[in-house]
Amino acid sequence: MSVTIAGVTMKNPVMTASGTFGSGIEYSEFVDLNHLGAVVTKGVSNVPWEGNPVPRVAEVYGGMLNAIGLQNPGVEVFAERDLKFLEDFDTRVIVNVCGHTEEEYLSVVERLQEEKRVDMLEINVSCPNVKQGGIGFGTKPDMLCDITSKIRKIARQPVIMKLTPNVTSVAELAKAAEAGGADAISLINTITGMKIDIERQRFVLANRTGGMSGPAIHPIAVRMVYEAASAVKLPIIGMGGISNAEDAIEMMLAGATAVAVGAANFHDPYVTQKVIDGMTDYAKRHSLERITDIVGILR
Amino acid sequence: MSVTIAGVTMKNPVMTASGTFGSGIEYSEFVDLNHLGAVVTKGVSNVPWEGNPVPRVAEVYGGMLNAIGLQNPGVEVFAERDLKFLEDFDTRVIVNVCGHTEEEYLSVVERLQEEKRVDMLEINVSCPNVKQGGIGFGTKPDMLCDITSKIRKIARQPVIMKLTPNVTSVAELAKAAEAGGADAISLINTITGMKIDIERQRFVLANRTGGMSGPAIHPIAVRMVYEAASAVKLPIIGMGGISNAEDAIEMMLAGATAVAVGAANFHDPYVTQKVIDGMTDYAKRHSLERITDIVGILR
Amino acid sequence: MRVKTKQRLQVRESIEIAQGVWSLVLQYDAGSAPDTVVPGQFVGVYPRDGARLLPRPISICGWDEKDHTLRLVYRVVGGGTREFTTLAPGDAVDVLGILGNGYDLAALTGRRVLLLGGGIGAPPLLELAKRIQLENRKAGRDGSVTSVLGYRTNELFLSEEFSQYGPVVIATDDGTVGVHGNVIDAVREKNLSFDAICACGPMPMLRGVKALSEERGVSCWLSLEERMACGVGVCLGCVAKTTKKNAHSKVNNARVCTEGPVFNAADVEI
Amino acid sequence: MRVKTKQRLQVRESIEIAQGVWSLVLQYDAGSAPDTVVPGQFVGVYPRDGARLLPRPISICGWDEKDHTLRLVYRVVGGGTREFTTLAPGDAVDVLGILGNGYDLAALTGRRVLLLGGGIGAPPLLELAKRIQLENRKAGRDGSVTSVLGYRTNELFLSEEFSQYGPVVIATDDGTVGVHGNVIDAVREKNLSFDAICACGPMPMLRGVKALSEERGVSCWLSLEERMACGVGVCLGCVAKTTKKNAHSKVNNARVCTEGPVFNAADVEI
Ligand SMILES: Cc1cc2nc3c(=O)[nH]c(=O)nc-3n(C[C@H](O)[C@H](O)[C@H](O)COP(=O)(O)OP(=O)(O)OC[C@H]3O[C@@H](n4cnc5c(N)ncnc54)[C@H](O)[C@@H]3O)c2cc1C
Ligand SMILES: Cc1cc2nc3c(=O)[nH]c(=O)nc-3n(C[C@H](O)[C@H](O)[C@H](O)COP(=O)(O)OP(=O)(O)OC[C@H]3O[C@@H](n4cnc5c(N)ncnc54)[C@H](O)[C@@H]3O)c2cc1C
Ligand SMILES: Cc1cc2nc3c(=O)[nH]c(=O)nc-3n(C[C@H](O)[C@H](O)[C@H](O)COP(=O)(O)O)c2cc1C
Ligand SMILES: Cc1cc2nc3c(=O)[nH]c(=O)nc-3n(C[C@H](O)[C@H](O)[C@H](O)COP(=O)(O)O)c2cc1C
Ligand code: FES
Ligand code: FES
Repeated sequence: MSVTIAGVTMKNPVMTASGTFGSGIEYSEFVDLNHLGAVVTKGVSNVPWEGNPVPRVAEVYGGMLNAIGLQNPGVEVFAERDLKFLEDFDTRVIVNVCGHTEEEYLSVVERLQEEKRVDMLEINVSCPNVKQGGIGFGTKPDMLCDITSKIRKIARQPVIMKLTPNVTSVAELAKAAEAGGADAISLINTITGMKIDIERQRFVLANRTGGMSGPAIHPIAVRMVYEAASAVKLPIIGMGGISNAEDAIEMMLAGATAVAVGAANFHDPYVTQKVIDGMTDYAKRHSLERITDIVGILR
Repeated sequence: MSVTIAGVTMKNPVMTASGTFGSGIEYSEFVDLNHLGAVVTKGVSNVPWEGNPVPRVAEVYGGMLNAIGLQNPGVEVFAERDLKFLEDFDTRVIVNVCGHTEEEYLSVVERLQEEKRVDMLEINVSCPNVKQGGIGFGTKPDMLCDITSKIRKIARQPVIMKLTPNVTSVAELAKAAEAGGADAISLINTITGMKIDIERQRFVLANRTGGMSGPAIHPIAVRMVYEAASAVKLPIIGMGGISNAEDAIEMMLAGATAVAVGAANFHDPYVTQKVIDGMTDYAKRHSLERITDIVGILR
Repeated sequence: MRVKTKQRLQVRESIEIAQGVWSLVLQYDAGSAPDTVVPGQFVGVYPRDGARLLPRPISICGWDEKDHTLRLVYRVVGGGTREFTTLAPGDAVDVLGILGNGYDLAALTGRRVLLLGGGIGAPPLLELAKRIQLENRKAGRDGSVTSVLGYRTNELFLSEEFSQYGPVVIATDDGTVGVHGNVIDAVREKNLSFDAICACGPMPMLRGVKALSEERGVSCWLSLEERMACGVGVCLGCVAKTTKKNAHSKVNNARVCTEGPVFNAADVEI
Repeated sequence: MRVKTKQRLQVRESIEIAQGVWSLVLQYDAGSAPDTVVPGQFVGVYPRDGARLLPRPISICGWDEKDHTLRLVYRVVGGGTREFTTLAPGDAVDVLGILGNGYDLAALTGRRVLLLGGGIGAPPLLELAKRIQLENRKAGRDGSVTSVLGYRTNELFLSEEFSQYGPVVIATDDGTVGVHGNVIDAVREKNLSFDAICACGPMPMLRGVKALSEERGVSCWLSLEERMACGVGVCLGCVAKTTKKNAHSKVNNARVCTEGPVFNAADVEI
């Protein structure tokens, strides 16, 4: 079941989606982190971020909206506490990085260079919940290419650029990331949505809009992974609404080398283990030598 | 409950979404068409279209994908049979128009000028299932503006431009339609998605991708209606995942003057009537003088 | 009464009659029951789970005009049918029906009719067998029904019920019962004679049946399956390719849910 | 045994105890039951419908250590709670728990504790009343519990059960029973004396309670509510504003699901 992305080998293709698993501390009561392909940590910035006012989450049909606004304790505390916690586990650690400005992204990446526990970096240029930055980089090909190459220059770890689905052509952005020297891309981040409380006649989320995730977005995510995989040679980490092994296999057939499980953790804290088990079964049933034999075979 | 869009008054804000209600013939066994704000007919082209190979539909979590490919009998038969059928009903008739090229759009619009039963035209520049045209117009602001003004010039009926959600900024396209002289805009059309049969390892739809509709897309649709309403002064017809009165009210609070019910008809052929009844209740409960008092009050 | 409705019906019986094959009997209220049900027609059964919104097309396997009960026999293949197995007597289930065009009973009366049912294609033919016998008796004509049923294994669900209406020939994929092979192998091996064929089953079988009918020069009706959304003719999701331009579509497409699911084999390209 | 689990529990009892207010008793297996349950903690109850994926946070209203039964009392407000009303004894329901931090029993033992419950805020205080009495007896100290319960109307659900543990004062919005007004009006009108307050109810009430505690200079614990997704501290959806920088977040946010839902009133900005 092992897969290799940008030279980093993981036991299996199943990772956690950033922001839905903390740094693994809480869910380690439910699943053995040693069984996961990788733990992808919550977005971290150079200094602590407060995030958005509450309400920050809302349920929608077959999914949820979130507008956390990237609350995080900052890279210093993250490195001392969360990376330290992860030292005890035999899994890959992918650190998700956020920032308002180019400088902020670069300073986080720089700080993480000293940390041995970081196997890869995932750059969130696609968070829809931060006003000043983030999403801007993610929707403009030239800006995306530029920031990718700047990060690439200073990072010793492989760099994964995480793309937003809120664009006309995800293929174009995948190409921009590739041109900037990304080692891999991941997609999709959440799709911007809105919920209104019709009785009180106001927005459910304090932030008005939020990012939608969960099984409701899965078919859109599969399509985008397929489009991206058709456009670039980079390995792809597919996510969006994966809640069982079938969804994960679908992503891989569409072109993903690995997958990440997000909001499904909230529905079932054991889900990552179940996805791994189900994929192992599938590989047996279809007599696959390697699970990666199915990656992108539908073209 | 009446609303007026571009000078056309409807009994209530509830319409059918194009392609999900035929021309009303079939569902007239379930609902009284006289009760509907408007019947919006299936996309019609200048000549009969065959559409895509089957499978053309697939169920997805909380919704469905379709890749009908705009099969239709052509405007001649449509006018003689479908428009004739609608003559017996006291409801508004909005004809949805499709084409591969500018000329094809214009020839359908021209042919419909003679038809008294046509109250408004809805121009589908956003169908994701037709290879040669359609979607191109819908994603490029300048092309959208251009075709809008050309249709506007020859149409005596008000022209509604129907926008695609598969874009980075729906506001930009709404503005382009406004600049081209559209009388109203409608949104959203389906969101492109994909489903893969993991056991047979092939695409479920013959067309590979299909347009996603149903409650799963509702929060995305509400957000886009809100964005469009914030960008233009045009009246907006909101759709996408509406399956009850609450969903419809949400759309109006976000900025829609009227709403259309699509895939929900397949789950419940009586749904349009239920939406109308539920909205009437809401208007009473909130002591609204006119249902339109809530349009876009959340800004 | 309207012809088509979406109604909440009560479950009268739900039993597993072979591995993964269930018989479900649903009760209509006398007042809202359909006036006529033609064999070959189907209903759309709605799952309850909000993740699954489309009706599941299931053929009518039995219709009791007096009791107003509908019998469906289905195989568990995915989430919707799996959900149906949890239904218990007294539970409610939403049903869209009666849908589609069934078999042309008038054309079958007084003839030697061969019914070919492959696997889960058998259920609609059971009601057809019953009705052909009934029509023959009513008309005082001596047509006959011979049923050839194909199964994977020796779980011969419904075959005994077919034998009430005429001879039954069994074919099994694994050769455990009857002819080793498919229904067409069985027809050839048993050297059956007939004037008309009605068939329901997987597409490769239907292609073989169409070829057989052409070879023998007999009329042939096929029950087709296609992915559906609305079930009532509006979405154009479920089309079959027709040999001639279709009156409704003006192209070579007919709606399986409306013009079908039963087609004259000569009218469709399969 | 792990502290937190998602388990399928069996429904033992499900009854409507006031209009739209239900009491639900769930059975744990002896082997997988939680070791300790602190009043003020909660569980996440999962709807079954696939359209609703998030757990519904519901406070623990009763915990029977011997029988391993959990009692929840909830008001029907939306689709999830409406679905729960269809549960019948013997049905299975998925529960995430035990979640959050409860009341500080040690700090309440031997004191005159005032419990303030507004509407559907009362349920968690019932288990608290029981446990304070128990702790007082165990410790041989003579603290007391006075419960002030606010209701909309004369449907005084749970109030009799509270009276097992000490005096109960009722306030109703419509004045049909007890004090006409809210729980704070009742405290003033009855001139109650106390050393500590524990309160659960709507936000405006909690603000009033916090002010009351400051006025009287007594310690005060509040049970807060916030929209949740994970319930276990990972999503950061459910934060409350804290007066000081929080140790976990390094900003002025504490997770209601993890550091809460019970907070010392002095620690939160509400
Ligand atoms: C006219 C007609 C009559 C039928 N009669 C019977 C019958 O009597 N007994 C029986 O067991 N089956 C019958 N089928 C097939 C039956 O509809 C499918 O097995 C069933 O819909 C599967 O639903 P699911 O949720 O379990 O599977 P899933 O694969 O989870 O369903 C996903 C979607 O695909 C559709 N789908 C899946 N398989 C088929 C199929 N073979 N044909 C059409 N749609 C499909 C479902 O309706 C649903 O929309 C009939 C199909 C048609 C078109
Ligand atoms: C710690 C805690 C303890 C609670 N204890 C109880 C209790 O003992 N009894 C009781 O009746 N209610 C309690 N609530 C409120 C209860 O969680 C909601 O009433 C319930 O989630 C509503 O679900 P629904 O599907 O019926 O409503 P919907 O409005 O359809 O729910 C939609 C979404 O919003 C969430 N939501 C809605 N209302 C609330 C709310 N007030 N607080 C948090 N989330 C909400 C739901 O969980 C769901 O995710 C508690 C809430 C919290 C945070
Ligand atoms: C509560 C929440 C917080 C998230 N935080 C982050 C984040 O910090 N950085 C990031 O790149 N993506 C974040 N995401 C997006 C997810 O990593 C993932 O891309 C998205 O949710 C789609 O996957 P899913 O449908 O499986 O949840 C967050 C998602 C959720 C639901
Ligand atoms: C089967 C089907 C056919 C459709 N055909 C058309 C069409 O011909 N023209 C068009 O503009 N939109 C078409 N649509 C899009 C709908 O009108 C609507 O914009 C979309 O489905 C979102 O609404 P819903 O979620 O309520 O279905 C079609 C949708 C479906 C499901
Ligand atoms: S299923 Fe919609 S037309 Fe047949
Ligand atoms: S609900 Fe996720 S952190 Fe509290």
